[in-house]
Amino acid sequence: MAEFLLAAAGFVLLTVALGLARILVGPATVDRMMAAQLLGTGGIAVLLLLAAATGLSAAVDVALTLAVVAAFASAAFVKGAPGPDDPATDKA
Amino acid sequence: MSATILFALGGSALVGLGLYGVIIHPEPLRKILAFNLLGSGVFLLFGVVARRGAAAGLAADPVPQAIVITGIIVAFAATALAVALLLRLFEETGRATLPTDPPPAAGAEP
Amino acid sequence: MSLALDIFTVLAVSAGAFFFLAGTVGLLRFPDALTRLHALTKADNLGLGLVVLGLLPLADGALGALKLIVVWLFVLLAGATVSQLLARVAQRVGPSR
Amino acid sequence: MIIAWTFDAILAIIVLAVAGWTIAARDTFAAVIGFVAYGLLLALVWVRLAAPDVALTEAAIGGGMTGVLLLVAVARLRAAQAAAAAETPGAALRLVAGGGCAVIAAALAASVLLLSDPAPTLAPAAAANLPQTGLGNPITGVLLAYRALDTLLEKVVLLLALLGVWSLAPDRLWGGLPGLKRHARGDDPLVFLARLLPPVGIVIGVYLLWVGADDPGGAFQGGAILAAMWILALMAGLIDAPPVSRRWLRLVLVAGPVVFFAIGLAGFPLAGAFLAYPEAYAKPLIIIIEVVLTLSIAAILGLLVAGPPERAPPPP
Repeated sequence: MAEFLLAAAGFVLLTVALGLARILVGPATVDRMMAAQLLGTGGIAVLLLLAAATGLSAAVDVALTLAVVAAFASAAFVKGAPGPDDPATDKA
Repeated sequence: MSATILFALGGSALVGLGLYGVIIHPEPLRKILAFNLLGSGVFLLFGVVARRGAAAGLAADPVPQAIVITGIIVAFAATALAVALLLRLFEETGRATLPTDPPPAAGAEP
Repeated sequence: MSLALDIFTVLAVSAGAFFFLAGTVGLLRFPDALTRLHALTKADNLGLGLVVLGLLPLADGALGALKLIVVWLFVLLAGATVSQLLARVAQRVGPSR
Repeated sequence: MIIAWTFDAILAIIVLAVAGWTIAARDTFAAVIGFVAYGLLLALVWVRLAAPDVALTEAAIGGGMTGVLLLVAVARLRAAQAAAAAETPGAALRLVAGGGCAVIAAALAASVLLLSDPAPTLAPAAAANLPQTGLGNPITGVLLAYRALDTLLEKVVLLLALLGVWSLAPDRLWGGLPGLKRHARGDDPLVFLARLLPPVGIVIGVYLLWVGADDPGGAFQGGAILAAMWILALMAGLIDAPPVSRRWLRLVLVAGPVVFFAIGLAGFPLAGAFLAYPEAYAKPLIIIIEVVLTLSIAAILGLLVAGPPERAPPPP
């Protein structure tokens, strides 16, 4: 069972990492942030799977922290994203 | 090749990458970012050393791990100070880079 | 009994992993920001939800199981709100390609 | 074990790829988003290195707080970015720099691979003395008992950094309010998020502090999450930052280091050395220090992100 969970963790990690290609191509910053958001959720799933696979129950706490921090970072991104209230923006 | 060695190689590569970024990026903000990468590479090497020191029923040596926690906090404090300095520079001069050539006379910038 | 639970775990976790794959494919293939956002939320809700569901039989005690559910509920709430925020930014910046 | 190895290999490659992207990206905002993703991935690496305490710290501070600090800064510097990008050094210099950095990375890798075997370790000593402190988490033991002086001085460093940030304010704004005034708009999802997240976040922060005595967690991780929640409410405009000259604020900032220092001094008469705890009271004393430290850390980290005063202080 532990091997299956670890393999599933690897699979999820690999897929969401492929999604990171969106960070590379964009085109808008929103798309980049979406890839980071998907990575956050995927990272939480990976941590939960790791916790069950290796018996390291503290990984669940790390997942919990990651969930709070990911939402917090997204909020900061929205505040900093280019938009009409920003005079220096060149509209993409 | 064990997983610990894998992360040791990764940490070393991160130090190289971060150092490269610090050298070639003209923007101070990018330098700050690269410096954080460099630092995290060093922390990873500490983590590898800690993992190698697993003994006495502990999965890793707690002393390097505790030092890394202290290091992450101090790195954050340094980053905050650097960002504040940069923002102030931008406010004063309207630019976000440091002149590489002989510095222009104070206040001569448009 | 334990075999049935194991099979349940394997099925649920596999289904969750599939939704992560689907979310990623959608994020990469869909034509504009809002449809990509739609794909992303599927991974958030269903992917993580099914993984959590599959891990419940393995959780150590009721408290461990509760914690897993709390993580999922929290990601649901935060994810829904963040999607709103991202959609607004996408709208503000305008359709991108 | 081949599965575990494959997982670690995938993880290492992804981390390096994201790190490479943050260096290579042309747009600074995109690079900072890459850095936030990098912080999340690094937390996974720390879990794989059997360091959940460090993973918590990295997730909360490395990815979250540093990422937000940089996101805010890059948004304010956007006007200056184009001019700066024009000053990129030429290919020759980049090649020389790249070669030099590769040599340094290779030398580091070689020195880590050639480390003595078996590795020197303090783990047995840390484990053997842990019962005297009454703690169950050896990392908390190192931070607050064996190497308490480091932790105390680290708090002083944090305070000095905050003083440095504050002193960047122009004279007329000294003692004023950090950051720009923000107004909450009722229909803004950000306001909803800022009402939803903090209650949960505060519970998680206190939980991390509480379990820190016996399980991974502690004052730093808990304090960082509390600070993040404060910043979130600040960004949404739900609350305003206090003027930095407020006396109660100054008291919260120094309370942690002062209590730590006082208990350390009390170690001279009671246990014979600076920062030594009398054996029977070690755990309660450590917990008192941790609780006060958490408050101070949360205040210091939050104010570091908020930046120097930018609005004049209200008339006294």
